Amino acid sequence: MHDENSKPTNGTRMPGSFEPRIVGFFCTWCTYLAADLAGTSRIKYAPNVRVIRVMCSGRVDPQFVLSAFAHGADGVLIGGCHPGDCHYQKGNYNCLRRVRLLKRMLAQLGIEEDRFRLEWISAAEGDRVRVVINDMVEKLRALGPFHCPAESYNPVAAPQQHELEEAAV
Amino acid sequence: MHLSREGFKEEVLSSYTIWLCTCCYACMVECPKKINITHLMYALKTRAIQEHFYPKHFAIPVLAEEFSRMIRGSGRITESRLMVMVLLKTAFWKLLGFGHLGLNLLRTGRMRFEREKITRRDEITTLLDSVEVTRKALAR
Amino acid sequence: MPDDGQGNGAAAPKIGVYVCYCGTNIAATVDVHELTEYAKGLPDVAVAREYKYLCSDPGQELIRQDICDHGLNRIVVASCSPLMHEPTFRGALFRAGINPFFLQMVNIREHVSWVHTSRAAATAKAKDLVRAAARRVRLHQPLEKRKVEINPQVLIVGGGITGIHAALTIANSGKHVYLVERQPTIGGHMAYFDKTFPTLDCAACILTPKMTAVGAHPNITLWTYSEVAAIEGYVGNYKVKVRRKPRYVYEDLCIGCQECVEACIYKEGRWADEFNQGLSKRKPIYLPFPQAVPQKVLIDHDACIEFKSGKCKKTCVEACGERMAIDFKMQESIEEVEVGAVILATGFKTFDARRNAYYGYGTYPNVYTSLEIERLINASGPTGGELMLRNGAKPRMVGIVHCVGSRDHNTNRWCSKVCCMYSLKLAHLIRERTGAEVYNFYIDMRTPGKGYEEFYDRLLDEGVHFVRGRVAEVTDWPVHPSEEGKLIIRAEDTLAGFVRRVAVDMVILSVGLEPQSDAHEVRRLFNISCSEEGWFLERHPKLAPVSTFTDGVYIAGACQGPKDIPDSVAQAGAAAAEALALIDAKYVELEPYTAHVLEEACSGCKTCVPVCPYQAISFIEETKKAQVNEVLCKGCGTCAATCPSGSISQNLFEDQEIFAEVEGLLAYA
Amino acid sequence: MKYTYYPGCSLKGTGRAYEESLLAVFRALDVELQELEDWNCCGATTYMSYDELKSYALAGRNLAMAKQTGNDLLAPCAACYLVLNKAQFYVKEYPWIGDVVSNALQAIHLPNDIQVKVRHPLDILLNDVGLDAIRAHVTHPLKGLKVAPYYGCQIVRPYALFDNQRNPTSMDRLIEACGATCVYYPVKTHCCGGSQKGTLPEVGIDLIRRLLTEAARNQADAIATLCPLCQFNLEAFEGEAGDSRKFNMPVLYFTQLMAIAFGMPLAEAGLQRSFVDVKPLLAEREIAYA
Repeated sequence: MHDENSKPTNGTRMPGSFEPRIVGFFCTWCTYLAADLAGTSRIKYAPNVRVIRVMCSGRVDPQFVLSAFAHGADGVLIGGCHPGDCHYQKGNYNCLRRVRLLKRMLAQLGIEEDRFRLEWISAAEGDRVRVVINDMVEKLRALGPFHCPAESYNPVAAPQQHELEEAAV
Repeated sequence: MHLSREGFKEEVLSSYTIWLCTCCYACMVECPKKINITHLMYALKTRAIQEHFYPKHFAIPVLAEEFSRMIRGSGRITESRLMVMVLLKTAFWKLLGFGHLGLNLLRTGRMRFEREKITRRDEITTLLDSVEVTRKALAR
Repeated sequence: MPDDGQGNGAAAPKIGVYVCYCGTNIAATVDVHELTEYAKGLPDVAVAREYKYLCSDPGQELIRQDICDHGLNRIVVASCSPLMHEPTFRGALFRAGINPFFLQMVNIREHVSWVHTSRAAATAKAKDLVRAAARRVRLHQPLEKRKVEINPQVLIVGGGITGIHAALTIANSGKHVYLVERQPTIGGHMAYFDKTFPTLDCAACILTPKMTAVGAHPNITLWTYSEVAAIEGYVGNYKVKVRRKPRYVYEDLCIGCQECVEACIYKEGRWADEFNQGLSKRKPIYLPFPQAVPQKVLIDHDACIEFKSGKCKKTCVEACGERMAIDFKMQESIEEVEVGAVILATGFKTFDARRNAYYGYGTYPNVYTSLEIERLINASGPTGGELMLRNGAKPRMVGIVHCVGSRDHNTNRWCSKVCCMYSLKLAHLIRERTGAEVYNFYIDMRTPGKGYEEFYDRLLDEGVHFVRGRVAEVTDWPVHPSEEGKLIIRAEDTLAGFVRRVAVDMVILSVGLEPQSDAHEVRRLFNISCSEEGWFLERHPKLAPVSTFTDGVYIAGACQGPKDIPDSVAQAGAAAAEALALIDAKYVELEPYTAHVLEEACSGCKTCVPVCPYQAISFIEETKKAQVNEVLCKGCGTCAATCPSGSISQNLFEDQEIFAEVEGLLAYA
Repeated sequence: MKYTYYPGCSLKGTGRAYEESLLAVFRALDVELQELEDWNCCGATTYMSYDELKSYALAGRNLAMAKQTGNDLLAPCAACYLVLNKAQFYVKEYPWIGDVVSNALQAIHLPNDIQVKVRHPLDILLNDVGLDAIRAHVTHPLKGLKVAPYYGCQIVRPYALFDNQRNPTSMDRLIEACGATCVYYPVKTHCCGGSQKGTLPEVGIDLIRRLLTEAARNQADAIATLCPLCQFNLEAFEGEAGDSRKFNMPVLYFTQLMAIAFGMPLAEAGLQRSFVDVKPLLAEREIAYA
């Protein structure tokens, strides 16, 4: 049995040789399909993103993002449909509003801007998946590993941030 | 294009087409497959000059050589001198045919004989030598 | 005891992990064996296996057997995209007697093996994904698909040959069709053509009977001069609003006698006749063309003097007499219908030849587009089928320029597929009717199709000239006295190896096919995808060519990509069959990804109510709680992410499930 | 408005009239030009076929020095304009070329930054000065003069973004602001043959003939150019290209046309340097000049 929670020491994750780990939240109608298209087109890109499929970028709760950082992600990428193209009419706008506030909050926590990104990638833009992911990996390589400000952060029990409530309004 | 892709080096370098190119870039703008034709022509001309793939007394390579010599020496070009030098080296008898033109230029004050020079000519030599050094370093 | 699968999912999880080789598709880049061995060590994993093709019958059977033998109650399949085979594997779970939603798929093909090159990195990524799935699947709850009845009527958008064929197919099976066409008549591009390649049968002879059949069919409601204004609902139950532009003539009263046209105060036509590509003139009141369906005239609002001054003598109304079909006060109207399925057959437009200025279209009067020539050689066209130049002379030399606007990074990159063949057809017809010398300038001759290459052979025998080379320019600058007054086509003859100047009387530009200019608006309206250029995107390029990612919406014909008539008709048939298969099933199963409110946690803040695009959330005054109407909910999950107290949960995308996936991805092994 | 001015070799030689008229017009429009100190050859067309890398280095020296002045760089010669732009593009696009150039610049103690904005006079006149300001300076409108606007090759393609690559119109607008009419001139971006009249005369003369014939066929009185080489080619070989007919058509820089319209003495705009005298034409069209 592996001990799947044992973290390596930060010493082994040196900048330069360091491979960032990125969690992606892709909407199933556009960006997830675009990633599938990149696959069927055999477009090659950096292997650093692990994708979680959601029905809509509007489903991405800011807590998911915080949880990813808390568990050691070096970056988080949300992919949704272009404005006006949402399969559910306006889920991506809801996502965008939340992301704007979340970005401000992350900045207050000292998390660099490049670590959290929202991209509109339509189902036809397989190559854009490559461009975005490669670009993000490059930027994160330059930034180096992410050190969580509060190791004990528990996303589920944590109180809601005031700003996040605003975001919902 | 096809010949160079398929590796027919001699056929390409000795072709007349590369010298017909005036580098007007029209091909690059119009090319339906976005091929940088003009840039390729430059590269082919360079190769042809380096490897001497051109007929004797052929004017274009001579022009290029003279051009570069003048730049190395003065940093600038004096067109009238350049033209005379090239003709002398390729077909001096044609010089006669240009008499009328020369007179016209002279009349309108557009013919100059004193060389255009820059002040810090040593910088140009250093600059050009440095390119040679880096090129060799890159080749290795 | 294993969970019986249909229970509440509370039994201790016992996970089976299955890793697919997909032949070499996955195995070439991901170390499948290592991955499987790794999976064996993950918590709660009872069985982990690797297999060549899991989606095959024996592959599915392997999973089913394991579920029965080992009492597995959660399954992870690491193979291709869930959008491809999730239904397949859910079926395997169902057959084994456990709830099909106890499955989580891991996409190690499209997202891993096909996009990465390093075997080590790809295998490491696959491990992370499998670990996350194994964590997540433990939390899966049993779910039921919802069954919804299907409305058996079908909406078809676009009345070209594709829409016509689809409409007749469905109507003949006894189902009702609403056919909506933007132009005042159906027929589309095919109605312009004289002959069709390669058999040279007359386009009108094969098209007009079908048009008439549409007009007369009891199961078809035909709305021309109309557009879909709005559509809402979901597969099986769409509500559609159709905007009907005013014809100023009542379709039910007009008998198509055209006496009004005759009587119009304009004795001669003065406005460009759309049907003849502007090569002839029509009056403000007109019938689009003699075989138009419906055979009803209409009034051009922008041309008719009555709309400008209100002082027209209205001789048309007089001529109509007691039929009283003409009404200048007619207003736009909206029709509302309910349908179960939609077929989009909105077709294409031709490339605007003005964009390639070097071919001189719009500058030199004797440069024509292929569509204009179709009209000029058509017996019902402006010249009665006589091919003539603008000054009335007969051309003796004709040049046809292929690939205009196609296969060019500066305009459209694609091959328009039909131009080679229609150019050959035009060359044949021109040669046959005028005896002119015809030059075809082509890049490559593309004639894949039944009888197409044979047709090309036939033209070679007929003495038509073929020059292989992309035309550089069309000019009127003579270099040689023999070129005076002619158009000069300049092209490198790549077979001869030199540049040729061919002086001709008439130049025909074989313009390519483009998506309709409003393709993107139409796509948004119907919630489907399209390529960057505007071609509608099929669900799968090989296996679902007429389906879209929106269930119940199908595409057919040239709106999906350049296509000739046989291909368009074949797709029309396919789309009709798909639509019939859907509505004949009587009901449809909907994914159960809906949201629901956990009442005890809801604080009644109403934050969720406005974010729902479907008005599926309402606030119940008595309980002071929100409530989700699961029939209206489409399962985007935005409300779940919005709820400040975390009291809305979305099936299969619950907070805990996603948190588990995040943690699983990032847990170091 | 202030720009660093890079004349290039031609404007000091056969293209002197271009420099003279350009400086005069810009002075009248209150645009300050400061000549780049100790500039060298840009490394243009001919040199580029001799050695591309060295050509980028030569351009690099000019660009690096211009960057230090803090102003945009004005390059009136089409070839210079293109090569300077091209060098910037290649240094950005191909890091290894960037290395070669930066090493070379280091050897002569210049900073490595060569990304200065390279501008053409047309671009500045239209976008910075504006047609209204130009119209305000026109005292002697060129009414009735029919001009063929000839752009040639290297100005609008492939790097310039200030005008349409296939059908540029910026000079047309400028000429019309001076009161003249532009004739339909479909060969406006065709090539004049460049140095081919010298090296492959029979090829060069064909291209020149086409340009002159088209201008004559469309009833132009004069041709307006913006490149010293084009101007020279068209003007110097009118006789040879003419065969039986004689063109006798003035070939003027657009800045010269502006100078006439601004009411400047002809000599100030280098008009005495033309082979074909423009005065009889102006007289025929009843256009007043200073």
